Amino acid sequence: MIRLNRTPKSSAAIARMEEHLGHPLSQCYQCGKCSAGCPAAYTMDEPPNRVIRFLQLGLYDRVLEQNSYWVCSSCETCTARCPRNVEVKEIMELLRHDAYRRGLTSGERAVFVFHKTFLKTVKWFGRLYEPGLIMLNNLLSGHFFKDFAAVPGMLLKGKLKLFPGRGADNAAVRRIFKYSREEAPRGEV
Amino acid sequence: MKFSYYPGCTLHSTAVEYDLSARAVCKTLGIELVDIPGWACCGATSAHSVNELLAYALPAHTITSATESAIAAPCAACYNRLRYTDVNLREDAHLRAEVEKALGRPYRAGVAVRHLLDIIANDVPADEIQAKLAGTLGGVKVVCYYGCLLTRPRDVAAFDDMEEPRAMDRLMELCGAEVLDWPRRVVCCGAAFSLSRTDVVYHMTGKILASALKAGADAVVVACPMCQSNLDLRQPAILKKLDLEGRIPAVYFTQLLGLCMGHSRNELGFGKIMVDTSPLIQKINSGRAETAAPAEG
Amino acid sequence: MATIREELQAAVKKLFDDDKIDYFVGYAEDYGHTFPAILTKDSDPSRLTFDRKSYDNLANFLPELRGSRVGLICKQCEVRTLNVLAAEEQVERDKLVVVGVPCPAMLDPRKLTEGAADLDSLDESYWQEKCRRCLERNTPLADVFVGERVSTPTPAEGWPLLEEVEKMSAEERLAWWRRQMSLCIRCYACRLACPLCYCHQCFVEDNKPQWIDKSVAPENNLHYHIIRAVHLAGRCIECQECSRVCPVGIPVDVLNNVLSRDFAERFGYVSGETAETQPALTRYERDDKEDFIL
Amino acid sequence: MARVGVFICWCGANIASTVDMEKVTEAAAKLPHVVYATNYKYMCSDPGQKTILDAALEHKLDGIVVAACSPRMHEPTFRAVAAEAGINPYRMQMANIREQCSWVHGDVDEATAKAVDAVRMMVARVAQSLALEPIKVPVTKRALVIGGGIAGIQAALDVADGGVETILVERTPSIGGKMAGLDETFPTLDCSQCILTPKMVDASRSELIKLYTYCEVEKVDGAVGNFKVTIRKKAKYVNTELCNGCGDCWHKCPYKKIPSEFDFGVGNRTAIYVPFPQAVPNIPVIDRETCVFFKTGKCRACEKFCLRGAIDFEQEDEFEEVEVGAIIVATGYDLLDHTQMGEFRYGAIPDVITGLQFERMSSASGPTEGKILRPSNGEEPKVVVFVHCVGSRDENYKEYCSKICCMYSAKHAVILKHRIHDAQAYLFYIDVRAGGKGYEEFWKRACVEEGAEYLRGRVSRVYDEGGKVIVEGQDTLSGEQVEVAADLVVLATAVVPAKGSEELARILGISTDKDGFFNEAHPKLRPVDTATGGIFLAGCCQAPKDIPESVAQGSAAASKTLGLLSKEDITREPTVAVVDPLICTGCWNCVNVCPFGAPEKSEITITVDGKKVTRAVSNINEAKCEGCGLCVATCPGNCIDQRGFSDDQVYAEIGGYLERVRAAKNSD
Amino acid sequence: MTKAEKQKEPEKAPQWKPNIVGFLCNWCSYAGADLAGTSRIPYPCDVRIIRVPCSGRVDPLMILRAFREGADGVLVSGCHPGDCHYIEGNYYARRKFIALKKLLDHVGIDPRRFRVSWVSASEGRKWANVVEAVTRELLEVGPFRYEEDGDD
Repeated sequence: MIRLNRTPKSSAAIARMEEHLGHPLSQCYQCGKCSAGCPAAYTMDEPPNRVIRFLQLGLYDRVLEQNSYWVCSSCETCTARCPRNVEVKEIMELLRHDAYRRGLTSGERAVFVFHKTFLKTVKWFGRLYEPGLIMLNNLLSGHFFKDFAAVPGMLLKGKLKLFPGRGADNAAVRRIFKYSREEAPRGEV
Repeated sequence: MKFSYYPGCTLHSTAVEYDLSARAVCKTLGIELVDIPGWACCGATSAHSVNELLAYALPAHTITSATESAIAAPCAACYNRLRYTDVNLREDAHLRAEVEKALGRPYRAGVAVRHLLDIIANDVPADEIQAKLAGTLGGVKVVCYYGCLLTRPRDVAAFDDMEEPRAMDRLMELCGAEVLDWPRRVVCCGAAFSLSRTDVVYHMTGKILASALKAGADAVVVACPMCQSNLDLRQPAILKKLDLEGRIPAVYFTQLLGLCMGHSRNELGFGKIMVDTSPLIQKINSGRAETAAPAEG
Repeated sequence: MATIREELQAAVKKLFDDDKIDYFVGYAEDYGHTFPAILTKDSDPSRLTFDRKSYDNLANFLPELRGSRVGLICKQCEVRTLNVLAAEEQVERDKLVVVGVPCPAMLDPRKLTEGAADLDSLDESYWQEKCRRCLERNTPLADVFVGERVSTPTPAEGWPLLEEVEKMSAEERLAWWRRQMSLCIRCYACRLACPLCYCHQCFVEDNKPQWIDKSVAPENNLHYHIIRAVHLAGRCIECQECSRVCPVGIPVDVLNNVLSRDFAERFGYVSGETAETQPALTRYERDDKEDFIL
Repeated sequence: MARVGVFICWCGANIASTVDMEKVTEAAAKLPHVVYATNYKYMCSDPGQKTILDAALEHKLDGIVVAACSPRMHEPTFRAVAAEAGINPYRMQMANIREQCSWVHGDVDEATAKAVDAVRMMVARVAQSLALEPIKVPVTKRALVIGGGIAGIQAALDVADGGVETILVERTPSIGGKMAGLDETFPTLDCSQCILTPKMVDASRSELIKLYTYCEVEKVDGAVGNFKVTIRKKAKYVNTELCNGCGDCWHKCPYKKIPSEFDFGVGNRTAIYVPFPQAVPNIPVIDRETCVFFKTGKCRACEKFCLRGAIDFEQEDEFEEVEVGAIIVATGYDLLDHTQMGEFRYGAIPDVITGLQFERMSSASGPTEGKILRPSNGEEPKVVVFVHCVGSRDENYKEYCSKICCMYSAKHAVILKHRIHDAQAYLFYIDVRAGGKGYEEFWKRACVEEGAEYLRGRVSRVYDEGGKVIVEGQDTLSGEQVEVAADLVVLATAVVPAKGSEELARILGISTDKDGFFNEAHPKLRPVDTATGGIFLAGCCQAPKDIPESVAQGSAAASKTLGLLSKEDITREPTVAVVDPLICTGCWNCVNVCPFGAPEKSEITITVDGKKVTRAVSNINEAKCEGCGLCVATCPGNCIDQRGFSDDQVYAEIGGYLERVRAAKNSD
Repeated sequence: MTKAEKQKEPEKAPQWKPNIVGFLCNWCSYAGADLAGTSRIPYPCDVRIIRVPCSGRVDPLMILRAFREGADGVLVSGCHPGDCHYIEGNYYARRKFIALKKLLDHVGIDPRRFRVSWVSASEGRKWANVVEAVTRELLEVGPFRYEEDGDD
């Protein structure tokens, strides 16, 4: 039972989200087209339109507890097809940003860890270093040998480099990371 | 034509054949590619997933570092991130100020971000491409897979139709392939979960592979290294899980284009594709022979 | 019976004396028979009587006397007839003085033997069939009531002859009716005796076109009787005068009873129940039940 | 003997490939009455028609049978040919040997035999067919509009605009109807009274419009072109000639607490009153039911204070008979009474109101001067729940969609936000049906810009607790039960036909649907007509409608009316019933069954046995008879016949066919 | 049996076909029968159609006349209840036919000889089915004769 009170949108998080999106969540009229085309909906706790519905009703925390936004693949099918131009993918990303900041994995620790690892490698090397990413990811996620079956073949075909490439403007990249995490109002990694 | 070239991280590692073939084709077509000094990762897919500012600042760094007035990006994910960044920074002064603080220098607005497919299909006249072709694809059957990020969303990546893009189809037809119609040209392969939720990749990529096999294609033509890696690297495991027979190589459109322009397979990095491409090559060759024979007789 | 006779004569005299009526329709006795009589102010009321041979449905005379003030002896049969005639605007109730009588049940002339002494004491086996089903013997509509009220026995159920015919197979029924109809001489006594056959011109006399052939072939006769039954559907009040007067003894009323019973079961319809009861075929319900329409 | 020509059409191969043309022609030629028979490839073509014309002249035909396609296809064509040949069109009959023969039967012998029979039947029919002339009825050039709401006003204005005198009957003391009580109107939010009152004034000023307010239609006789209408002019107890509408009377009336009908009980009125300040005419009436003088014989305050002496307690209802050629019915709607619904506590909670009550509150000229207040304590509500589909789309009450509620509820939510900025509206809906110009956009505005919270689902129950109205419902989109503690609940109750419309339907002889709305003649192609000629519909009396639709239908009905009244007389098919008065017994079976009221009770005086007798007999009003023949088949005395479908014709057809069968049977 | 008789036999017994009179209302059933034609839906050819304005126009006299003239069956068809062009003619007709049907059944005339159907203008298929059913039943019932021994 949801008790609706006078200001259902009192949640600051939702107000911030709406400001960020540039449109109120009530813009969504629940046609469900986003969910209909979502390739990842099958593995979501609630499909995208339901996520938005809960947000419309002010149930921000409940949404954060669900895995939907973590398994969103950001393919933008939803946003592209939305008849009311609701920024569905954007909503998912904003939820991820918040969850990431709060350290909420909602049962999707592997995804959480992957993002962390990915950004670490980028931060260190300025570019993505895939073997490093795979190893580090496996280390952090506890699946030590996952995907290593493919590695010998890839090495043979010259697809994996044993050492990270050079050439990126590392100083600039570190500056970006530092600023995004520590100072920017929209950052907070 | 001169472009700043932004290969992105993958073209320097898992998608090296894309890099090779892209450079070869551009050279033949007289498109000059200039490397961007100090380019960095665009942040896809994690940066935009978890940190908004990072997601804009990383591509902004690369755009600002470009020396030419336009950037050619062969990777759909990079292309998408770069365009997103450019569109949003131009529209949102506040965001731009934030990003510039992170960059420590002014953002260089006005650089056009283009995908390589867009450039080749839309900037180079068809008859010019035709003039450079030394052979055909011999009627080999292909499906063109654009993936999710190449054409979406409408107002960001606006070079082709969002639901039914045709740029790659046109190029492949020009090369003499039989381009098959199929329903999954813009469906996501799940690249973001390549390492974290492999089961999701199996599910999504599996649908694409099954559909391509059902259509009767000899190859899936792609324009994104992420897609290629999912379709190629994980194909044996996925098809085994789906209990499907056969193999279908995922090749870059630049590789097939290069092949017709007379570049060698080695030059184009065909050997670097995990799924065996020799049956495809064989079909192309026998197709060429068949079409050539009656003309001679 | 003697008392009712005197009361009746006195009442009629008073009605004429008070100038309430122009005509009085009742029964008179002559040569040991009882027959209908229409009296005027100048007639001698001493021949008026009412007994168990007062068979005729006197309402039969009402359409003829339309426009005049009429006094009328009413048994239950006439009461229902009056209601039907009123609904069809063939009588004007305010010009009618209903003289009620306690009906002792009419005797069936076919069951009477010559010279039966005491008519008053004859039991049920001598009654007309309709009287066994009588619902109320004391003229509910009466303006004037003569004689002493009688109790009404519990009405009998069922239609003995109809049920007997229905027990036959279809072929047997057709043969039975054909036999009956082969007797019909088209004298139209049934029509004449029927108080509800008041048309100026009967359909059977309509020769433009001649829907029903005039010759007395059994099928022509059957068609005449079927259509007559249709015209009486939901109107016939089961006085059985048609059968009583039939010179060749055809139980004409059976056809009417088929519909009376069916309409009661199907539509809950009782003809002549009130003066407002519209004829059954001039109304309908949206969900009238039937089981033969494709 | 008639002189009939039979013309058999091949219809190319359509008929000729299955029906043996020569055999049919040969058989036709042998039939009695037939003096000429021929066949031709396309009888409907110009040369085909010429064949008929030439033969008609050459053989002096007085009847024609065309054996061809269905009469539903070409009857008008061949009737015209007959007329051109100097033969009465009603002595032309078509034998249908295409749709009902060649196209459905494959065997040539069988199809040919059937075609011959069809020709036999039609020849027999033609021989019995009388020459008929179309019926002409003169037209009274005056219209009646029943109901003075927006639909009726629009219809009256448009008819008057066409130069035709119009009588506008309204049963309340003022025209204006429901629209006069509305606040702003969707989707443009223009003020209802601002757009309506000029029209009301126009109607009252028009020289061609006669306003009959506080009047009701009592009786309607006659038929299309010539209705006789009896109007009951209810006693106003005010001399309308003397009254100048100064208002002294109602200000002095001591009895001030009568719930106002116009305000749906939100406000009060006096016993002598005008329903609202902008009333047209601005003349008060005394409500006999609530006036103290009529109850106790004492008071007469109004009379004392009326300087013009206009109060007249002696007035009685008067009746006036008017003649009109057409009638427009625009009697509007009422709202379903929600106090019969248990889930809303049978109306026991004062803060549960209807949409129309909300309108009166929010109307600037209403009893609260535009303030939205809680009826229970007069405070501003901060949380307001609007409930869609109350009694609509509900098989326990009304199955249909009331159509206007989605939009007016959205409008209410917007108005609420405009009047009380910090108020929150919740709307329980099932679908939002916003199918009008600018409607979807307006709805989007309500929920996106004005912050109305839409909850998809029905309210299960409402109860009062601690000074709030608790609304229990379901949000089916989230799958969650929801509960709102509201200050005010506004019910969008079902739109139902105005009280008394069933009685009016009886008076007019028009039909209603299962919900009591008047039936249109055809749901798509004749949405403004009724099945009864000369009676048209406008507005909500036919089905729930919003203002633009009501106005459109009002104008449409006016145009139909003007079209009808522009003629000097009306031509009707002559295939009507006829009574033989000499044998009619006046049993009125025909009167009872006729759906159109065509048989009328009348009298004739004839001489029987040398005496003059006056008899009650039926007489068919040809202007009303639609030619169904129901009375003909119902009359037990065969006193009624139908022209063009006479007993003789049907008898001849039966005989024409079965004569052959009988002959065949007898030869066995 | 002589040889001549044997040869004559097949000729003398052509398959018997019922004679059916159909009264069709102009607005629904007649139009429905037309639709069966335009849709080319074949059906038995034994019904001869008489067009009447409404099923309410059909008098029981007409039905009995048809039987008297030698019809083996009579079919009346009108609009579905509620769809009558004349609003309610078919409702009255239904009551009339209920009465007639009851009487015909009672006097032993096979109920299959008198049929009523509701066929709308859009039911070409249904019209064909109705004719099919009525014809099939009458083939079972056989020719109609009142006469016991052929006298008239």
